[in-house]
Amino acid sequence: MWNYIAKRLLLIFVVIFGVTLVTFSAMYLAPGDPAEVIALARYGQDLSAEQIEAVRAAEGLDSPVHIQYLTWFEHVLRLDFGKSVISSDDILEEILFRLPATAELALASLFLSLIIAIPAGVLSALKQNSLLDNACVFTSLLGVSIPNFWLGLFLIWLFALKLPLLPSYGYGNLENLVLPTLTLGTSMAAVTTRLTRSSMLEVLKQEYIVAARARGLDERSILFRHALKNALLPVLTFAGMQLGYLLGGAVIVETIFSWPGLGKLLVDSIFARDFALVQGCVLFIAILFSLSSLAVDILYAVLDPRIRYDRHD
Amino acid sequence: MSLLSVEALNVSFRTGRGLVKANEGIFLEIKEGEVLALIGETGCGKTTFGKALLRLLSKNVMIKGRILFRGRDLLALSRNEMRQLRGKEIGIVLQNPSLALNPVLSIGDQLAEVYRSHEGCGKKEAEKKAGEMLGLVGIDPSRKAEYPHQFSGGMLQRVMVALGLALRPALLIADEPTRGLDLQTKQQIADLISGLVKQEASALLLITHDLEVAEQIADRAAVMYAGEIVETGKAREIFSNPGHPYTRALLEALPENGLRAVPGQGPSFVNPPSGCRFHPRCAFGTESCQKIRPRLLELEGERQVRCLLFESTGKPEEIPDDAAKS
Amino acid sequence: MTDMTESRCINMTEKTAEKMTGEISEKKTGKKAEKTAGKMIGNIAGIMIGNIAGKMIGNITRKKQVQEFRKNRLAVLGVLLIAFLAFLALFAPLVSPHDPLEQKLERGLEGPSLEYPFGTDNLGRCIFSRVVYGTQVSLGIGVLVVTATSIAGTLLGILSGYKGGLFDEIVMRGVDIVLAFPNIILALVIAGLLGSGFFNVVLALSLTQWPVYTRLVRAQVLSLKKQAFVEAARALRASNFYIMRRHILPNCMGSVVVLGTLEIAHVIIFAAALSFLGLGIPMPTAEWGSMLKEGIPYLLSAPHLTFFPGLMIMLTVLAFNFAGDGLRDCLDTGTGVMA
Amino acid sequence: MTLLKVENLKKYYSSGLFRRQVNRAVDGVSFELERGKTLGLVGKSGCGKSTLGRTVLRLLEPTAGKVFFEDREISGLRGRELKKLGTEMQIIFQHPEASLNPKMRIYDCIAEPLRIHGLCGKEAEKTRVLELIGGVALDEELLFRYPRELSGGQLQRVVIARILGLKPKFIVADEPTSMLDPLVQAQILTLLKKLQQDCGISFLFISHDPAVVEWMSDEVAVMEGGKIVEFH
Repeated sequence: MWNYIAKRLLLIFVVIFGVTLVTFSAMYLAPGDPAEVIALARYGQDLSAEQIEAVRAAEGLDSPVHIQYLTWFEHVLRLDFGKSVISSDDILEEILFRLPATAELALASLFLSLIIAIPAGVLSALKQNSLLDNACVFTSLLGVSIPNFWLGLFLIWLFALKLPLLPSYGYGNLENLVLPTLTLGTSMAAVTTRLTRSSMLEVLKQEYIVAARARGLDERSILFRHALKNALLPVLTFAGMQLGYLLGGAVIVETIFSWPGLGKLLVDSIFARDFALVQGCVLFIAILFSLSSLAVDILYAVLDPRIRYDRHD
Repeated sequence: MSLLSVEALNVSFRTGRGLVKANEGIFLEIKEGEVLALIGETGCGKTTFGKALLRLLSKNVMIKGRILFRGRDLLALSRNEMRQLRGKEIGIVLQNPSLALNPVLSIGDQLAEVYRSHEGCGKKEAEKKAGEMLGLVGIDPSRKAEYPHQFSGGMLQRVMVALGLALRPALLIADEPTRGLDLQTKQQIADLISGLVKQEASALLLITHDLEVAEQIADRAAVMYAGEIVETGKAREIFSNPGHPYTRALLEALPENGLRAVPGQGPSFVNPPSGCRFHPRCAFGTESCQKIRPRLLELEGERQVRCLLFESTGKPEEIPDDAAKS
Repeated sequence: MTDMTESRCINMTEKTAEKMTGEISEKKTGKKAEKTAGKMIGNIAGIMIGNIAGKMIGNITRKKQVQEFRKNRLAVLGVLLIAFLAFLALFAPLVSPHDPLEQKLERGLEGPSLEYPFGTDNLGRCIFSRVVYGTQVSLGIGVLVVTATSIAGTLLGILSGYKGGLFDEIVMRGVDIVLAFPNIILALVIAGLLGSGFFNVVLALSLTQWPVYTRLVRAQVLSLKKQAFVEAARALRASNFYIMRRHILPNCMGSVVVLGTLEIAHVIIFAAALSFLGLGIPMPTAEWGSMLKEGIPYLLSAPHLTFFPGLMIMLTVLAFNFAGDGLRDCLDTGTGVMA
Repeated sequence: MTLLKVENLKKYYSSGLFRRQVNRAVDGVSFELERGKTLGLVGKSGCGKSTLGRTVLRLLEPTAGKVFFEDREISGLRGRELKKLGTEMQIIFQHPEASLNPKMRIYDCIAEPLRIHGLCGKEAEKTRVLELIGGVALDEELLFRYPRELSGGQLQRVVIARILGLKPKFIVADEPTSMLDPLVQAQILTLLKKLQQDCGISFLFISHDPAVVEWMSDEVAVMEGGKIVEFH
């Protein structure tokens, strides 16, 4: 198991290296001269050539690209993501300050989606083609098709405006968490319900379920000890992946509810053309996402005995 | 009174292509402690018959007839009564062991579960019994924490036998226990099953297409073709001088008997051929064979053959010479 | 695309002719000369398009699969909805009563009426017309992105799955890197840096969505490669290119088509999301995402500004999800539920 | 005239961290095969008989040793000669269901070898295919079906018809009937024997069932642990 993890960590390093290359070069793909754009953002419209040159020197934009990259990368290795080009406060601090908000929203939404999706998926698979099943299939299809930003607006319109029960923005107490979690959680629940249902149907067709019935085991223990354990494996892996996506900040939902999470930070930094902050955010999210997918793989190996990583196959 | 007596059993499935008549008008008996081999090629309906006995077939099935087990008609039992009977009084070893075991549960747990569910004994005692059973089928009990994918085909088959015989049922149904195994493993599994069945004095219904295994361990044999029983009788006699032309063809097809081939293939179950279902491929077929559906004739030596040729002779060996065409 | 289409003809003897009447006769052109690499790529792409179209049409007319598809009522509803949307997109000028960009400030924020079926927005533009024209943009992006990514992704998937070795390693690391970002983030970064606009959105979404096909196709190719019929083809000493084209590709097409259909739905939501964040299609073009964004300030006073564009996104995505599910059932390709 | 001569053929698989564990699947095998004769190869599963079959055909590159086909060393062959070899040496697999492309109709499966090697024009192809399907006693009507609609025995016949299109001189039969029932097995084996008599094809017949190998072969080699331990 351990040399598998070592291999995976090495792989993650390669991927992160690739990610840094992509984000760094993306800056040069963007139209316009970075120094000028930064000077513009810092000193406003009427700026002189000297100011641009001063920014170029200060930000080290004059040295060749690869030198810039190496210095930046070297800093990153020392966990120094550098300073925000516009507000010049430390990027890593800014990111870590925003992380709890994103984590809160991510965990709440994931939890909500699982407590809706798993029972719904399992029940609709058990009672296939019944009214409940058709209702489940239809609503989950609807849920997958409704864009979560439109759902968010609808919930704001209903709960915040029409009958002002819940705040539509702001962060701090529990009230604020309800609408964003409802928006994110229900749309995730729709996808997870479909996955749980099809995974459950697949398992119920397997030979070992017939064999369990042939041994005279009662339906309840067949369901819980045999069917559920096999059916939930792919669902848990998927949930782990979804968590990875959410840690990247549910960008849109955070924007609608002006939720101070990583996603919103990234969008604002893009609009503000704050390249350093964009790079920092993207890099952090990529690291978070890679680590969480590694965690998901390890969890899968722990749960599913068939996957053994010590064998080099 | 026989342990199991099947009377006029009809099993058919409602499918997109019409009604698939998998078993038609089956009469079969198994006495206490007897080994009956049900022989037939792939797709002749023998697995359906095995699963029908324990009512394990899919929902789109229609079963008519009676299955008397120690006098009780299994088709009349409630779901719960049937559930208690499965595993306890009738055990089954399903066809492909690699698929019939839960991949994420250790074999020890799956075995102990049977004891906990039926005999309600505690966790510790169930595990003890599971260990014993594994030892009985030749698996080192210390491996009970391992998972199905860590065992070879032959070993998995032993686990299935352990599961089937765990509660010492009066009847064990073994569906193709030797399929896909190489010669040595096949021999070991055949000996294991017949040995254990004798030791536990339970009856065995061996469903197989493998004539050597059937000849080696069966007391009586029944041959099935296209959903019908075409011949039954004492195993030794059937193998030494077969009656029904299909049984003859099966034996002549073995390499030791010259590998003589009979053309054509098994008929469709949706609209089977008229009269005797084997007539299109039968060397002795006559016009009447195409029209009349032969019934199971009682012949000498407890032999039954479903073939018009034996109406006159009454003896299984003699085929009337005028009938032998080719 | 090269004019060569991949369809097969079986000249029939009279005796078997009547059996074939039920099936469309497909023409197979014989191919002798081996291809050069450049032409090869164009060739596979041509085949893919031909195959996708052939698959779609072939499926629709092939008896057995048609029955299954027709049985699945949701899927038929999906296909009808798609046809309706395509009609809207093609005949937008005829269908929409007003010019989507024409502003009548005095008629601003009017509710739905006979003259303005969906009412007007804050600048007095007819929302119904804008929604109809929005179909062109969304369907356009969806189809363009999926066509590009399915071809590129499938090609890479087949080559890396079949060839293996260093090429496979490089492609899979590329896939890992692209998938290291939650795909909305990468699309955001690219669209943000490249600036908004139709082709930037298509580029941004294409760059993030291709690995989905590569990973699916590569997994299938790895299992197909071990099958006896591929080894038999190698025993015939057929060229690798022939084996990939004739044996590997057709067996992946089914799942690629299903994935493609579901991905169109996915991409349409993505595109709308980008515009919603202000990084997608710029104002004043009629695009559902940006219409939603413009409607936010008037959420309470004029909810119809956000209701109708959102509804259209949902209907379009629903249509493709229905069709995708239907296709998956009748092709039973076992692609499972795509995220 | 010896059709095939194999000298000290080896096929090793190395695995493990530094390629240390070496699996000697085929460990120095030599034999000769006359034209129109059958060499049986029998052994327990895992003794390397399938690997040997594939290595002789060069579907798997041998680690060492030489294979002479009609006195021509075939390991060095490239391009055109290698392709021609494809028409002379062929293989039948154990699982008929997996031996045909599920997306191709039976007609195309049989016609494919003809098209790859350009053996006959458009018109001649149809008659050739009808001739081939007749040769394995299958109904013409099956030509328009897909492999999933046929039984194991029928599929194996299609595989045989497909190979016969190339008029091969040597066929490796890798447990062709182990998945089939007795009657169907008899049909296939008698068909193979008839083909040997009619077209003088030589077989390397692989099976774990000694009785079947005895009936099929002129000479039998018993294999164990990658080596031939006995000829009779």
